[in-house]
Amino acid sequence: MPTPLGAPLRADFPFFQAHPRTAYLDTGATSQRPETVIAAEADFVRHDYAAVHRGSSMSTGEATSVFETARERVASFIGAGEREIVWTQGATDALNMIALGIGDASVGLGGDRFALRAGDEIVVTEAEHHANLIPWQRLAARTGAVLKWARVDERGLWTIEGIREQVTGRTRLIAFAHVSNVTGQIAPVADVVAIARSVGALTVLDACQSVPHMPIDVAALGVDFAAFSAHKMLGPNGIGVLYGRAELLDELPPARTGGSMIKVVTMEEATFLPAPNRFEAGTQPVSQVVGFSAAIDYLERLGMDQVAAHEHEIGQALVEAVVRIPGVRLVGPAEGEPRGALVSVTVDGVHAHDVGQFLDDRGITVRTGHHCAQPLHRALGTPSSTRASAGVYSTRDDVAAFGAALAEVRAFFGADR
Amino acid sequence: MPTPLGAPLRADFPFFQAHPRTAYLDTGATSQRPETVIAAEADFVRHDYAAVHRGSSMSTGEATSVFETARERVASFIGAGEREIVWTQGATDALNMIALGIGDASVGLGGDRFALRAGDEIVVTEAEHHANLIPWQRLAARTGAVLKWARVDERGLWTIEGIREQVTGRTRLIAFAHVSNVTGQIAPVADVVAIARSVGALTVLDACQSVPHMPIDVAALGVDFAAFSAHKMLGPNGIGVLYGRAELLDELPPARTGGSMIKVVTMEEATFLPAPNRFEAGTQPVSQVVGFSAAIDYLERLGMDQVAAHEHEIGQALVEAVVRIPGVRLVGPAEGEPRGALVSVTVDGVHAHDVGQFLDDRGITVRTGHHCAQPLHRALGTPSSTRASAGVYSTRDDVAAFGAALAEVRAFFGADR
Amino acid sequence: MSGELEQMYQELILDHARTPEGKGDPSVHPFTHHELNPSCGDEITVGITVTNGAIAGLAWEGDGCSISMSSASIMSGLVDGITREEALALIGEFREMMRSRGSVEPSEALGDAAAFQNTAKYVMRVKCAMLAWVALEADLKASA
Amino acid sequence: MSGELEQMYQELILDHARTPEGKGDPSVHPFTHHELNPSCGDEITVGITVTNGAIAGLAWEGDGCSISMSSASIMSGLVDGITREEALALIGEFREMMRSRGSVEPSEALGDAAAFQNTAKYVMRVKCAMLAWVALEADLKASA
Ligand SMILES: Cc1ncc(COP(=O)(O)O)c(C=O)c1O
Ligand SMILES: Cc1ncc(COP(=O)(O)O)c(C=O)c1O
Repeated sequence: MPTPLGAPLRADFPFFQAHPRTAYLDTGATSQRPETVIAAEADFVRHDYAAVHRGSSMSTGEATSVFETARERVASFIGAGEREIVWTQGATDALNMIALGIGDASVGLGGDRFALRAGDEIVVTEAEHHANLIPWQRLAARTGAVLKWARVDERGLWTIEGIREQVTGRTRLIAFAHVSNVTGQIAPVADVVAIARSVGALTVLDACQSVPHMPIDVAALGVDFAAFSAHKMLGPNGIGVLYGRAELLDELPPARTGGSMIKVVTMEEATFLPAPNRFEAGTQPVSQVVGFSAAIDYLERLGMDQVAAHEHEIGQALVEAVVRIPGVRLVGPAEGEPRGALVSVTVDGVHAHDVGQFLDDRGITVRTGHHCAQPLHRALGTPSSTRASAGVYSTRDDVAAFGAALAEVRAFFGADR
Repeated sequence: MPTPLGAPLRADFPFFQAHPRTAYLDTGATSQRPETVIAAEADFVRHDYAAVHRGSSMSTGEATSVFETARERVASFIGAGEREIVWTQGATDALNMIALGIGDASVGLGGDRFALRAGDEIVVTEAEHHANLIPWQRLAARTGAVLKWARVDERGLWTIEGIREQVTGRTRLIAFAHVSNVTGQIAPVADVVAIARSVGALTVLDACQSVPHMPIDVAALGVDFAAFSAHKMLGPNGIGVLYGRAELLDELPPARTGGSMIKVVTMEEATFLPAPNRFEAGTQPVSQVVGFSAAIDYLERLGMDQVAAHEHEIGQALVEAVVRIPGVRLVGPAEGEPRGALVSVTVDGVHAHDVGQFLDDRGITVRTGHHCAQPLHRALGTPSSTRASAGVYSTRDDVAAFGAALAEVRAFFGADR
Repeated sequence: MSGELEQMYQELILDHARTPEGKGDPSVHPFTHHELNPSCGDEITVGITVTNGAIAGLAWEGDGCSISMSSASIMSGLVDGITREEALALIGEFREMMRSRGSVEPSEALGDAAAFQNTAKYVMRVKCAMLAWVALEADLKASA
Repeated sequence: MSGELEQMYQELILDHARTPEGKGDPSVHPFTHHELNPSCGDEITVGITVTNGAIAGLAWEGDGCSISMSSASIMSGLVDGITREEALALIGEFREMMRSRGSVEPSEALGDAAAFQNTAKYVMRVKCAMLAWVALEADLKASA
């Protein structure tokens, strides 16, 4: 029998025990964690803690095997090979690692196949999170490459035609989010990959808002790189994943260098291990990896198909809850169209911060601001919006409370006068 | 009354409850954590978890103030200003952040004062940890700068004269460890800073093995940058500190870009916040910061003077325990000379890994290998050594167990035949 | 509706937000400063004229939440005609109140700005309330 | 002294470490491969000659711990004269035993290499024991 999601899961989450009346609709920013995740991490530190990958002692050995077992878990969770999973500080760190690595390749520090030349092109969308935009701006500035982008319409949506118009024979890389953290738009990954392949460009998938919420098979998607963070998928802070196809990762120069990622070091130069270790310089966040592994266990017990089904339902309910409120404007796909489990709105005459404060007072946690997507908001014609985003523990009651409170906002601030 | 260190502290550490007979002499790699640190982190996640620095909700506000309060704590712990403390993944990440930032400055991405030109010089020592060596090698390769180094003698020691010989009018930066993680040598920081200042070079202090073990005042030391990791000072993994003088940090280009570190972002370009936030791209490891803050509390309750006194005693005891064992060679400063609370040795006729295995079997956790210092070991004429390193919870019993077991190693492996 | 929210969004504040005072073209004044709250995008430009050491004219324009806009409006009324030193002192008092998490009682001098005492309890909103004041402070420093 | 350590460092292993077999100049053979364990710096070069599909000659040189050196020594004796296929199968069996954390019983064919069954319990030492075998495997593949 499928596990029923939503309310029955709350008992697993200390946050909901401590805050039983909170409607937590901010999972898109960061998720709450089940006790199994918190305890796995704490217990590991209490009993089995030792540095990983250095030295020969038994306890170090145990820690190392925990670390590598977790890597296998994450790999199989997203359909990757074990060597294709690099631990990073988070998605931002992972995306930077790709961009900085290509930058290094471009100045002759290894990985020639990645080298960009002046006039080469990088294509993104106008909807990207800053983490999937600024690293490419900087890479372009470093190399003389040109950054181009598919524009969004007044609802914040880009199209595959918009991408196709930007791509030329000089395009070397296309970076885009699988699911937008503001509009909830789901990217046509296969189409983007096909366009990229037709010109020999690499693809980078910002999977922050997809891997936590739906079954993902990176090999089937066909992207070259992907990035996501554990803290958005019931796991700890400070740990994320860079996925890359093995043959690419083995050649990409490591931007961060130091201990545990080297083969031979002389004062003059250093040679690096193959992937994934070449990207894992310094002492690794091993307890966070343990927590992350417990989070994957939790999600796999639920079943990602169940998770996707539940969140689809909540996502549509969120849209229904807002579309008929006067003075509230929906961002992103229209009612009934596919979207991630989140909804962003603007409220006529009320600033998003005031909306957020009002909802907060009602025990509804949402996120307000530009959600690290200033260019998108500029295109939407507003500096900020209010976003409600769901997770496995979200319920129709949360949605109802959100809708009811949102309906009162304009009256409270006198915007309906 | 001063807190007595060593054995009485063990009750605070779950690791020692779980492993009462283990002589843990690997704090130089990573320390064990008191229950207060583990619980602070777990409880924060259970009850108060929310993303930091984004949005306006109450719970986010609480998390943000926890985060900034921890920053103040760490700042005052090392005599820095609050704005001079940047959270990083760890010391390796911090050192890379400096080197990558200078690299960006050198290609015109901001912070012109840091720009290196071909022929400019970077000076390090032959004893550096790979984390304080490879980033400078890569920076030199990126910019055409020249990497130079002070050599070590057959005991692994470098001298201030060795530094002086390398420094010229073209020297732009000197990077060195405060305390060597292999030899235990304590650097003459004031002298290096004086030399650097005389030629207008920046100083970068790898403080991984000093901040956890002695009172440090970065302003008094006069270095421009410093780096250290929480996991070596009773705190969590995945969190460390980049210290930099405020006026420098405000100008150094941020190598890692993304959310929460920006002022204004357009599709064409981005402007960045002042320090420290400009270096803190993406969701920050807030629960680790909470744990780190608890670790600082713990150390401050002990008193860093007490810590230094205790560890001085253990350090000297470690030397005494090994110097008279036949066939065991001491690395680093001679008996009676100042050193950090660690000792590295080589054992004639027995490979370090075998030494480590033998000690491990006796319940003594040490570290064997090159300790991320291959060039140093090459200079010592051995690929690897065995290191015992102490912390606040280390005792004379640990030292005695280590000495007794070490004395039997050669007989066990038949190296004395 | 909890009382807390109504204490924060007092009618006084909402009224000022809806019909702000002092709005105008700051660039007609010799000293102008632009201030941005990067976390929410709120921005303000405050322009002043200083004559004989006193604020002889002020105009601001901006875009933001009701807290930042009403704070600019209330500030405009308070500082009109007072000396540089008085204005700087007032900014100091306002900042102290805002940083106190609501524990510092507002002085008489703060007048209607006392209404922001409750905002001070909300860490994330302190910057909103401070925005105009920080801009004015920069103008005053530039005018010295 | 616990029995575990003595099971790992059996006399057989320590003897081979002290007086290794098969040591010599690998470069006299047509196929050579260098293997390094970066975590400890142990290294080995194994050279072989293959005649009529069988290992007709082998020599290795290296520097490392007693596990890696004795493993190279024992391996040299086992593979002398056997066919490429037999050698690859043997390497496969050895790897399987080493990866099993000691749970897979060694087959007859592994001969004295069975002594490393206890080493398999120590994750960090598995690479030491495998070093020479991995180098030989690379040689065999190159010789195909
Ligand atoms: C002297 C020194 N520098 C740098 C490092 C790297 O620190 P981390 O691995 O925490 O980044 C270490 C510890 O491994 C060290 O001892
Ligand atoms: C679409 C998207 N990309 C990137 C990020 C950055 O992730 P992190 O802050 O965990 O590095 C986020 C989350 O903030 C996101 O939603």
